[in-house]
Amino acid sequence: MTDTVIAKHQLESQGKNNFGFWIYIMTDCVLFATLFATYAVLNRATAGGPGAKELFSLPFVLAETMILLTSSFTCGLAVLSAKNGNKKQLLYWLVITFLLGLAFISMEIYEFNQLIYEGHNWTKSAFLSAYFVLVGTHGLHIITGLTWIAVLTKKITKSGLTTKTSGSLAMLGIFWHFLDIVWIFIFSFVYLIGASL
Amino acid sequence: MSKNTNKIDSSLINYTAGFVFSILLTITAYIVARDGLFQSWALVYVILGLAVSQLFVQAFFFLHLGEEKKPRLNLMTFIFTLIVVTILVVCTLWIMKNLNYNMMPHEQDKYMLEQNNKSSF
Amino acid sequence: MSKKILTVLAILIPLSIVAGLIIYGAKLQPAILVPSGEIARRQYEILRFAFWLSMIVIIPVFGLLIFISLRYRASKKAKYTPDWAHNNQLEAVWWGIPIVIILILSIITWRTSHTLDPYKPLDKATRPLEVQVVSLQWKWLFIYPEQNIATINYLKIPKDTPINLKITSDAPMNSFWIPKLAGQIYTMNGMSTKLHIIANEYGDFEGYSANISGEGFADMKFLVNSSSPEQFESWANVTRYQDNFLSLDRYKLLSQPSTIEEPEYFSGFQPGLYNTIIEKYMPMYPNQNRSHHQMESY
Amino acid sequence: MFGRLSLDALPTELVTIGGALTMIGGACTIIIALTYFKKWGWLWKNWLTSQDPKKIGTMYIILSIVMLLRGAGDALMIRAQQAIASGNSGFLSSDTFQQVFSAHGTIMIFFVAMGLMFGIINLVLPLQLGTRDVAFPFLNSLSFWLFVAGFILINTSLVIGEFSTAGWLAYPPLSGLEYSPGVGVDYWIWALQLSGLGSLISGINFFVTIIKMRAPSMKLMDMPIFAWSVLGAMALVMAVFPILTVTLALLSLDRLMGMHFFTSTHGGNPMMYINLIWAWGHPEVYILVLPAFGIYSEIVATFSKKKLFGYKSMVWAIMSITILSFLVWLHHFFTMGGGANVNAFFGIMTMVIAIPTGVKVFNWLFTMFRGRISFTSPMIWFLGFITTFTIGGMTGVLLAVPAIDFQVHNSLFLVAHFHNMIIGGVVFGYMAGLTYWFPKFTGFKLHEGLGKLAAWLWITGFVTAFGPLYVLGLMGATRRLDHYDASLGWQWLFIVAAFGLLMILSGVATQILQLAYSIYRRKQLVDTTGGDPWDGRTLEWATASPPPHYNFAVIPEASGIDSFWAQKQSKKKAKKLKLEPIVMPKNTGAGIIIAGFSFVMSFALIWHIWWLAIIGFVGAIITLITHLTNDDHEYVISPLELKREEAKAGREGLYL
Repeated sequence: MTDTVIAKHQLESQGKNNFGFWIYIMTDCVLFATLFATYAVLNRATAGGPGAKELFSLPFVLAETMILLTSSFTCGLAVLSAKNGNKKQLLYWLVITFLLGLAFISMEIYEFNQLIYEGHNWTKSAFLSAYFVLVGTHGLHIITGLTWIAVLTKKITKSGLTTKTSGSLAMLGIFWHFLDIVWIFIFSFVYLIGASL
Repeated sequence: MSKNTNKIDSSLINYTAGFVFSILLTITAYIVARDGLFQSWALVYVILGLAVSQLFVQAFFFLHLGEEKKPRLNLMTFIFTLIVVTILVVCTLWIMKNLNYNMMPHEQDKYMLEQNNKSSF
Repeated sequence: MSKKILTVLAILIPLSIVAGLIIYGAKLQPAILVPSGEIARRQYEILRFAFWLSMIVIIPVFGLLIFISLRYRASKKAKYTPDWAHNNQLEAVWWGIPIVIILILSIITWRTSHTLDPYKPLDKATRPLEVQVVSLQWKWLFIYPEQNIATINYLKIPKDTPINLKITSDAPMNSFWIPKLAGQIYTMNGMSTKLHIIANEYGDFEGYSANISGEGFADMKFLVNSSSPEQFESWANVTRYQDNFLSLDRYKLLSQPSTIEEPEYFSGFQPGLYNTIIEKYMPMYPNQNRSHHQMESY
Repeated sequence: MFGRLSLDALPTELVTIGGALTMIGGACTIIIALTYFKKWGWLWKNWLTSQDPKKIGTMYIILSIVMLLRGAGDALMIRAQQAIASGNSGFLSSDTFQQVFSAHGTIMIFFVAMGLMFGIINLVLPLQLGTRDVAFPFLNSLSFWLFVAGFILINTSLVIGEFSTAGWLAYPPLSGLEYSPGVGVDYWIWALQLSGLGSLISGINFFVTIIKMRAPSMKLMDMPIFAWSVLGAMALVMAVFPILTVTLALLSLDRLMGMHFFTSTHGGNPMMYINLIWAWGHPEVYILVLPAFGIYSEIVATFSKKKLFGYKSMVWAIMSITILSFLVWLHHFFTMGGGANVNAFFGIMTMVIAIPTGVKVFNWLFTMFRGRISFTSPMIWFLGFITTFTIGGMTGVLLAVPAIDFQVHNSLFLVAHFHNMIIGGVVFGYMAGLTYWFPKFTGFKLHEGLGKLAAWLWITGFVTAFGPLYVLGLMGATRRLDHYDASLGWQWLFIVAAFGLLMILSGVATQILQLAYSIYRRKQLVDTTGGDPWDGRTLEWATASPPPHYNFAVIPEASGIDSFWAQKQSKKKAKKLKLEPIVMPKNTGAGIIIAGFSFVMSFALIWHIWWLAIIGFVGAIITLITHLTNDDHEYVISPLELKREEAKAGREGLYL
C-alpha cells in the first residue's frame, strides 16, 4: 500500500519538479547574461594582442554549431520516444545525443588547446580572459549534461522508464535545449560579430 | 491509441520544423557574417535579430512554451527573466560606455599617438 | 513608577537626544552646510530644498502615528471598524502626493545633474587654472603645468578663479573630496577624471580621500589654501626657485606606499609626468583600443 | 604540499588572538558537552540530517544570533577605536581595524540578516500557506549547510590567516592581487560564494513553494501578505544572485589564475566589477527589507485587531518595489564620473522607488486607524521601525539626487543612512517577527516586560549611535577612518556614538536575558490557548504549538484573506475531517556531506592546496549524484499514526 501512495505522490510532484528546474534554467540565463555583458565590455580590451578577428576560424565554429544543433534535435527525438514508451529507441537516441555532445566538446577543447599553444592564453588580456570564461562555462555545462546523459542511460537500462527516470529525462531535454540556445548566442556574438567587425 | 499516435506525429513534425528553421537561421547568420553584407552597426543588429529569432524558434518548437495551459507559469517566468536580462545587459553597456568615454583622457590620446614608440617605464 | 510615566519617559528620552543632536549639530557649522565655493553652495541649496520638500510626507506620517496610537489604543475603547480595509480616495492621496513630490524632485535632479556635472567647466570670466592631481598610496600629488611646480598634500589656489582639475591615480581607486568647495570624484589608475571647483572665500579648507585605498588611508588628507591671485603667483615663484626637482626616479620613490606628515614642494617636474603616469596602465601599441574616435564596444 | 598554508598564518595581533580564542573556546565547549552527554547520535538523527523546515529554520536563527554577537563585537571595536583615536592611533592597528569593519559588514549582511530571513521563512511560510513542506526538502537542507560552510569559513579566517581589508564589497584594484596579495580577500570570496549558492537554491525553493504548494483553496490574492513579500524577495534572489556568483568567480579567477577582468593593466576594467557587484548589491538590500515589510503587515493587522488596510495596494507596492529595484543600482557610484544623463536617470529611478515604500507606511498607519491597538513588544519594534525608517527614507531620497550625493557619498552621512534602513527596517522587523512567532514554535511566550525594555534600548541606542554619524558626515568625516586629527573636533560626537552602541549592546543582553528567563519561567508563560496566543489571523495559528513535524494532518480550507480569522468568527461547528496517509521526506545526510566537501574545496583553494581542492570538488559531485540517483527519499505516515500524533496535542477530536 505504501509504495502506491509514494508513486502517486511522485507523479503529482512531477509538475513541481519541472517548474523548479525551469526556474533554475532562468537563473542560468541571468548567469550567462552577466558573462555576455562582461564579454561585451571587455572584448575590445585586447591589450595589444590579437582580437577576435585574427583568432577565430568561422568554418570550424559552424561545424561545432551544426553538431550541437543536431544533438539538440536527437535529444528531442529521445524525449519523444520516451513519451511513446519505446525504451530501445529512447536509448538509441540518447547514445547518439551523447556522442554528438562529445564531438562538440572535444572540438571546443581542441580549439582551446590551439589558442593556448599559440600563446593566447587567458593571462594575456581581458578579452582572452572573457572569451575563455564565457565559452568555458558553456563547455562545463555541456560536460555536466554529458554526465547526466550517461548516468540516466545507465539507470534506464537498469530500471526502465519509471516516474523518476522520465521526470529526469524531461528535465534533461529542457537543459540540453537551453544549452543549445546559449551556444547560438555565443556563436552569434563571440564568433560571427567578433570575426567580421 | 490512434489519438495518441497523431499527437506524437504532430510533435515529431514540430521538432523537425524547429530543427530545419534553426539550421536555416544559423546558415543565414553565418553567410551574413562571413561576407560582411552590412556595415558595423547594422551587422550587429542583423545578427542579434537572427539570434533572438532562433531563441523564439527553439523556445516554441523545442521547449513547448506555446502549448502551456493556463496559468502559463513557464512563459511568465521566461518573460520576467528576459526583462531582467535586458535591463542588466542594456544598462551595463550604457553605463560602461559612458564611463569608458569619460575616463578616456582626450588630450592623452593625441599625445600618445604622437609618441607612438615611446617606451613606458 | 506608573505605566503612564514610564511611556512618557520612554518617548521623551530618544526625542531629547535627537533634539540635542540637531541643535548642537547646527551650532558646529558642518562643512557641507556652510560652503565656501559656488559649486558646494548650489549643492547645499538643493540639499535644503529636497529636505523641506520631503517634510511634506514626513510630518504627516509622524502626526498620524502619534494621533492614531493615542486615540485608538485598546484601553480607550474608541470607534472600532474591524473590516474597514479599503478606501479609494485615501489610496489616491498617498499614491498621488508622493508621485507629485517625486516629479518635482525628478525635474530638479535632471537639471542639477547637468548643471553640477563635475565634468562641466565653469563659465567664468577669469582664465581657469589647470591642476593635475595624482592619488598615490596614502598621499596626493598636485602638478601645476603652467607654473611648472608640484606639491604633496597641499593645494594652493587663487580665489574666485575656476580650477580645472584633471585627476588620476597610481594606486588603488580613491576619491578626491573637498567638502567646502565641491562634490567628490573618483580617481582610478589608467583613467583621467575631471572636476571643476572655485573658491569664493579666502582660507584653509580640508581635503579628504573618501575611498579606502589600503592601510594608510586615514592619513591621506590634504590642505587647500585659497589666497589672492597675487599671493598665489608669488608663492609659485618662491617654490620654483627652490632646487627640489621631481624627477622620474624621485616620483617612483614617492609612489611607494608611505604616509607624509608635512606637505612637500617641488620646484619642477619631469615634463609630461601626468601623461606618463596614465600611460603606465595602457600598453603602448598602434591600434590603441582606447583610441580617439568613439569606442564601440557595442 | 600545503600550498601557502604555514605556521605564520596564525594570528599575531592581540585582538585577533582574543577573537580566535573565544571562537575556539565556544566550539570546544559545544563538542565536549555533546560527547559528555552522548548526544551525537541524537544530533545527527534529529537535527543534522533533518528535512523538516521548522528544524532547519531554528538552526538558521541560532547561527544568525551567534553571528549577530560576533558582528556586534566588531561594531564595538569600531566605535571604541574611533572614539579614542583623536590625534592618536587608538588601540587597533590600521590593518586590524580594516579587517574588523570588512568582517562587520560581511557578517551582518550575509550571515545575520540573510540567516534570520531564511530562518523565519523556513519556520513560517509552509504553515502560512497551509502546506506540509517546502517544494524541494533536500535542496532546503543543502542550502542551509552551504550557509554553515560559509559561516565556518568566515570564523576560520579569525584563527588561520586573515580576513579581507577591502571592505564588505572588496572593490578592485584594492582587492586584486597587486594590492591584496594575502588570503584575506580569498576567504571573503569563498565565504560569500558558498552562502550565496545556498541563498540562490533557497530562493528557487521558496518561489516554487509559494507558486505550486499552497493549500488548493488558497488563491494567490488570498495569501497572507508575508507570503507575498517573500514571493517578491525570492523573485529578486533568483534574478540577481547569479550576478553575485559570476562576479565573485571572475574576481577569484583574477586572483587564482592570473586573468585580467578587473586588473588595472592588460585591459582589465575595475569599473565593471563595481557595476556588476551593485547590480546584485541593491536588489540584495530589497531582498532583506521586503520580508521585514511582510512581518510588519502581519503584526500591525493582528495587534490592531483589524484587516490589513488596502491589501491589493500593498501587493502592488511589493511587486513594484521588486521590479523597480533592478533599475537603481548606479546610485552607488554616481561619483565615478558616469556623466549627467546616466546619473540623472538612475537618480530619478531611485526616487520613484520611494513612492511604493511611502504607500506601505500609510497603509500600516490606516490599518491601525479605528482599531483596538495593544502595544505588545512586537508593536514597540514596529513603532521603532516607523520612526527610524521614515527618517532613513528621507535621507535616502536626498542621497538619490546626484548633486547631493557628490557631497555625502562614502561619508558617515551615508553610513548612518544605510544603518538606518538596515537596523531600522530589517533588524527591527526580524526581531519583531521572532518575538511574534516564538510562542508558535516553543509553546510559551517570551517575557513581555523584558521584550519591551530590549526594544526600547535598541531604538534609543540606535538614535544615539547614528544621530552623531549624520552630523559627522556633514562635517566631512568619511567612512572607515581608523584615526583622525584632534583639531577637527569630532571626538565627542564619536564618544556619543560609542555610548549609543553600548545601549544597543545592553538591548542585545536584555534579549538574551529575556530568552533565558522565559525558558526558566516557561510554566507561567505557557500559551494556554493551544496555538493562538495573539488571536492571529492567518493559518499558522490554526496548528498546535509547537506544530507536529507534518504541520497539518489534513490540508485546511483556506479561501479568502485572513481565512483563519474568518473561521474563528463563523460560529458554525467545523465538521470532522477524514485522515488520509501522507508522504514525508526521509532524513538524509547528503546536504551536510556535500557542504563539508565544498568547505574543504574552498579552504584548499584559499590556501592553494590544489590536490585537496580536487578531492573536495570530486567528493561533492559524487555525493550529489549518488543522492539524486537513489530513489527512496520518502516514507508514508498512516492515518492511525496521524491520529496518535494528533492525540498528543489533544486535537484528535477534529478527525473521524
